[in-house]
Amino acid sequence: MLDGRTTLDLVIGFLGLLMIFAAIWSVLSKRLLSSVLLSGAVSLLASLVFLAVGAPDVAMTEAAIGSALTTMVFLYSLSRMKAEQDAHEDGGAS
Amino acid sequence: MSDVNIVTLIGVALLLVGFYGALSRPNVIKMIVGFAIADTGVNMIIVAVGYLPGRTAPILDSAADAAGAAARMVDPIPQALVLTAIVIGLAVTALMLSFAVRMRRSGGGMAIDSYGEQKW
Amino acid sequence: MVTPLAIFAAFLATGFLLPLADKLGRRVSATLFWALLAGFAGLAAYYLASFVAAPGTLEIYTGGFEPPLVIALRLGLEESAALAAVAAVALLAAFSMRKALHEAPVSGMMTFLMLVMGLSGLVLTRDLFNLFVFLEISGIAGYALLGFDDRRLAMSAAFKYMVAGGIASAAYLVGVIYLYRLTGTLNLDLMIGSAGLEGAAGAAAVFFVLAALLVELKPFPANGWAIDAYEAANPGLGALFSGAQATAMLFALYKVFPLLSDAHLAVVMWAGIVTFAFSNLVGLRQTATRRMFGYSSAGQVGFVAAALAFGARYVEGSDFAWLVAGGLLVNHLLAKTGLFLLSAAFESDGDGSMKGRPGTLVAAAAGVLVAALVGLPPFPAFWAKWDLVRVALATREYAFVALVGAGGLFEAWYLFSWLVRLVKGGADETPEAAPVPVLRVGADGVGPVLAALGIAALGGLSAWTRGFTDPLFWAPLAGGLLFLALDRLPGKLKALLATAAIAAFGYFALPSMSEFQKLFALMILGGGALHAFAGGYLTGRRAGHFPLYVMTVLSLGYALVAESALGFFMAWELMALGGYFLVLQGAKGRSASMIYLAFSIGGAFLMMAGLQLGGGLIGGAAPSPAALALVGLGLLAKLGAFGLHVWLPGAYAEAADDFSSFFSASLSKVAVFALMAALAVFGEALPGGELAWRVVGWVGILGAVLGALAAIFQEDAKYALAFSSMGQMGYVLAALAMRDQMGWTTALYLAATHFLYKGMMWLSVAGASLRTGTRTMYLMGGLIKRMPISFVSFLVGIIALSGVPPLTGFGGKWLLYHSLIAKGWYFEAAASFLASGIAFLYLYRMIHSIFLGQPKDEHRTVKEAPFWLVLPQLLLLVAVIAFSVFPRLILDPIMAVVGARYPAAGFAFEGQTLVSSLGYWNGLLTIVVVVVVFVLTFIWMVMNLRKPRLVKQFNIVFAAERPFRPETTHFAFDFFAPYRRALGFLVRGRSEKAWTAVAGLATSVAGAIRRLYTGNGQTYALHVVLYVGILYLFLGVR
Amino acid sequence: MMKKLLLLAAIALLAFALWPFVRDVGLAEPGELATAYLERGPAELGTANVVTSIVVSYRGFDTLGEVTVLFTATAGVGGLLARRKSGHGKKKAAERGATDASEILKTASRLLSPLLVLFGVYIFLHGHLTPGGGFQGGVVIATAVLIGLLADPEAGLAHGVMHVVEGLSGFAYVALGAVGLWFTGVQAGFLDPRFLPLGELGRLASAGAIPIIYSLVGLKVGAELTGILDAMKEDAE
Repeated sequence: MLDGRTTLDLVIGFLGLLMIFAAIWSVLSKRLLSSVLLSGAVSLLASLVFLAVGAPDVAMTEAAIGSALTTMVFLYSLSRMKAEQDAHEDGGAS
Repeated sequence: MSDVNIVTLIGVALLLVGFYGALSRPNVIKMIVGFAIADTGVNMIIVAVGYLPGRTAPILDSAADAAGAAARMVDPIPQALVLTAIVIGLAVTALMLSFAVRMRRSGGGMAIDSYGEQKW
Repeated sequence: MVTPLAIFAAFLATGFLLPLADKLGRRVSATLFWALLAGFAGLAAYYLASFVAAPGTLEIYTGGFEPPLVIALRLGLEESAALAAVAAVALLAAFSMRKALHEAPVSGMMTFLMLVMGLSGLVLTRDLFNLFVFLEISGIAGYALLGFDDRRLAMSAAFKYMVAGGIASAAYLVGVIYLYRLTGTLNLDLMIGSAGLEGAAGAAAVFFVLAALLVELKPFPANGWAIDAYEAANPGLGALFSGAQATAMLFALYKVFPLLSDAHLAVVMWAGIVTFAFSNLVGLRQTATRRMFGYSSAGQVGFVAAALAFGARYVEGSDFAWLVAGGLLVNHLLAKTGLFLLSAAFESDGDGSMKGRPGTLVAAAAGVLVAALVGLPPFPAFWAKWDLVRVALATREYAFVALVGAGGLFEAWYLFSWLVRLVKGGADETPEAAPVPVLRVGADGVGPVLAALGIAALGGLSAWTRGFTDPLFWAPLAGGLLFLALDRLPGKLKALLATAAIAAFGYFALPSMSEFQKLFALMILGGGALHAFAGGYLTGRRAGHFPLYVMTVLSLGYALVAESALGFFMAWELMALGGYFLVLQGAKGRSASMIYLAFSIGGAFLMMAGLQLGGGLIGGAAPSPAALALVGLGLLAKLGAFGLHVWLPGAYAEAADDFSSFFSASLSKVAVFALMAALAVFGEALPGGELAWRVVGWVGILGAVLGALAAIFQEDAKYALAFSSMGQMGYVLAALAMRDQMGWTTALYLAATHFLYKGMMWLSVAGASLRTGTRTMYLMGGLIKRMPISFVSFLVGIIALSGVPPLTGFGGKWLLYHSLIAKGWYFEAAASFLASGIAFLYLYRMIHSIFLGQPKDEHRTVKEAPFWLVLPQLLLLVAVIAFSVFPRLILDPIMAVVGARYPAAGFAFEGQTLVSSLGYWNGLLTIVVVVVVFVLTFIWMVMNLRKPRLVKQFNIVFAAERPFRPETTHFAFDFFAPYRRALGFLVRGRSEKAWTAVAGLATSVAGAIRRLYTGNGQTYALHVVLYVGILYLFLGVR
Repeated sequence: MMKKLLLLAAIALLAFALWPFVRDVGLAEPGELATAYLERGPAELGTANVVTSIVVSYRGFDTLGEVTVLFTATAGVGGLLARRKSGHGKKKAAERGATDASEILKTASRLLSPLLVLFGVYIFLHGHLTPGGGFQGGVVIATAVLIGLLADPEAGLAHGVMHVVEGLSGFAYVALGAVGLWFTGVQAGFLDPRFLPLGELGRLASAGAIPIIYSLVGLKVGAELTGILDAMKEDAE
């Protein structure tokens, strides 16, 4: 049962379950920040799966772009949104 | 079940969860997060097409082992395609977020349905 | 042959360097931008020219190897045509957006260039994943361009657009990767026909790619996001989306067709045609212009996709795709771009409020663009629709044809309403409202005029390639253009020129006419020339009247001599279009013209379907009752038969006085001609057989009775005459329905005489209303002294109409009753007798109110009608008298024509006497008897008069009336009040209510469907996903 | 409630549409196109990393398109968000009560940024030998810059330099493609890297112009992503 082929499936299956769980949690969570971070986690796990599948190029790209940059862009826009909100509350310049 | 591609399953699941998230939560950022997850799901499906257990990455160590390379390696084409897909996904997400910020700045709320003045 | 890769190299190099160039100065980057666009357009034109000269395809491989290893591009005739279209629209749009582009940061211009490059990539690439990349480039460039507009509207619209685009690209990616997995390649040409496509997975993979392309084509109901984008976008951008992007998307869809199974093609076909019909239906309720154009664009693009899929399913060879889908696409492309640019030039921000009215040239261009978009002749969409309906009927896709018709009708309604708002300004019915100032738009007007010229040229080209080279075919258009050029001349000169032009057309057309055609040519072309001359009765220029009038008359003339069904139908629709614009020019012509347009277009579509079913008007088509029924319905609508007459009173009355006369006297006769010709071609069997013809007979008789009854209660002279015409045509229809020698002789005789006397009555009323300045009868009165000739002509007219012995009417009544009784239609005979009686009532009322009685103070110094009106009346008068004295003058040609059709001789001439089985009639004898009796009684009266006292017009004491002021003595207001109380319920306008209910139903359904577009981006995304899922169910993949 | 129902129906329909793929398409040997790439890639182009050979030369047109996508997105994001330069003035970070970057972040960023940039350059220089290439290298450089931004938000980026780098590398990329077109004389070898010697497989200076092209892509992607981050950050805290 544990020849090379199925262990890979097991690993990928486990990572897959983790990813789906993180995705569902991210979708259902109330707080914005946690859903953004969880989507980053999904990308990170995805890059691990890509590594397991034998696609190192894709793994690097997914890790760098998917989890790092996308999350950063999300966080920046979240902060911009809050800044707009404050600007609106205190009758800001905009 | 032996022949079912586990990676495709994960990809499809992520795609469905991503779309569910994008279409159920009214918050604009939540929608974009949903789409980001869906994009990851699609990328997963693309790579899944080239998945074959027991095969190595399509990179040669030296000129010598180029001989039997095709038999030992994974299909490189989906990987090449997914590279482009990931970067395009980022570009689309970044543009969507900047639209979300501008919408927020123009006075709308966080929820999508506060931008419904264009109707019928 | 410059490699098309040069396009991409040039675009990218310039795009990447633009920010640096901008550092040097906005002028530098702007010139770079325009140079590149112009170069691209030049290159596209060069490709098109070289491929037209030497057809073939050029395969280009990137990367130095051969497919499937590398990405391949292809450049052929179709690709270069699409490129030329994209380049043309890009130039026009950029020109319209030039201010916005120059003020925005340089990234605006960069994004514009990338959008154009993305679209050209979509057209050229043969690799499916490369298609995805270009899809994304053009998509993102489109979203970014939308974002350069600071308004919140644009931001949320762009966001909704991106959401839908995101779903489409996800679907596309899934489809492409599985296509690769199943067929082993990404190159489209190698993928075609590969075994991998058969199974469920193959069909699903193709479906996902197809669904993505369909979503990008904005199908109904999943196009809420697209409509918002059109509304929010700068019109130049709107033109880019609806013109260039739609072309590239449609071309990409067309490229993928070989992969599609018939089930896929069916999905595309029905998705497209449903989009066309329902988008236009919802468009009915739109007042915001750009949102309306959005619906129209979505509909038109759906229509082209449906035509493409239809061609792929039913027609071999690609020429169908070229002629029909290509024609429709080019038509939509140019017309929609022109309309968007017009909206940019004339509207503040697209909510329908106009900044000003266009001048005549731009107004003409707007008219051309709207008429082209709706598919009226002679523009490309008209020919394309004709072929599409022919093949659709041949393959028994009746629902498809119905949707095509419905969509076209809805679109015509709201587009023409917009055109009227544009041309006549926002003012509603009140002509007195301050005339909206003419807005000099200068450079902004160039785009629409260019688009109009282009579309007219292409329309002419497609007509020429269909073999219409005979000059008579081009006469109406040439005449219209000639008089448009001469529009600056004074009205009277143009009247003479128009008379000459129509006479010339008659001179050339007459030799090739048969007896039957000659008879109608006399009525139509003769009437046309007469009323052209009468057109000079007004002072001043009468801008816009003569080009339309000449075009209408000449197209009627061509309708008589048309060889093929297509030629006849083209002339028929051109005449309807001309008529619409002429009625629109009337003072209160807005709503009347819209109703007339709706009935004309609806009737014309029925007729087109009938003609197609019957396989062509002339050319020995096999007799088919269904074809006759459809063509018949279309003709009844034009004839104003009872039930379909709702448009008639308004159209006849609200047009300019001289055109009203032509409309009623001559134009309605072409419907009689067409009905007779149709019977000759399609045989006489109607689906219901004899009973159906009896019903048609009753429709005619009912029209006569109720028409006359309605005429009694009219206060407006022109409405009275309009209802009277409807009544008289009812008789003609009943006579036609008899389908025997006696019936048809009556029909032709009644038609000919109606042309004569109704022309006189209309022109004399025109003279009277010109002099008195009003059309309301009770405000006129006592004009007999001031306008004697008009009185005489009106008198002769009513004697001829009523059937009183000496004049032609008597012969008409004689023929009618003889044929009715011989046919055995006794109730019809009784009803028509009643109708004649009622007719006499309104005739007396009209002559009494207008000419007899006491004139008002202000009409004391009224002069006789101008010479331009009097001469035609005198000519008609002479004709009526001539035909009364020598009936054989008119009856011989008629009986010759009818004899050819129905040899059994119910009527026959013995010398001057017409003998039938029931009796005889001698016109000359009747005249002699009447004159002798009149003279004798006159002499007797003179002898017995002892001292005749001349009673002054105002000495009403003699008639034992107490005189108050003159106006009060002239009893004319609500003349037949007692009859109204007795018979008023019959004419409470049930047909009007019925048809307004139908229109109300359409608008309420449109309102209900409109609720679908809630404005919430998430709901739109849900619609897209649901739409893709439901389409998948239709595919039936297990 | 109705919306929830419709949503579940839509997701179910989508799942039903995707089901044939999961059910029918199992695992399979790489097709004959894949084996063609695996055999001819190293031979004809001298690249060890076959994916890079596909991405840069065989399907180089895709990559060119992809770079354009990023370029357009940057222009779009810049146009949308950076417009606020002339906006209500840039408040100093302190006034907006933003927490100042912690000491650790400052020193770490001073240490890490250069290393990261070096690592990024290494990645896209060795694109044809080891996994990774232009995109990954560019992103690593962007993260290096990101860390710098996080540490000291006020350090205005040299916009001019970034634009020049982006513009020139893009232009050079297209120029190299065009050179491939005319130089090799092959029918239309746009983006064909073989105008430089292929060298020996596995060495740095091998695989013709692929390393140069991929480096240019790396520079361009790095500049663009930095541009996006900078535009996003613009006047955030």
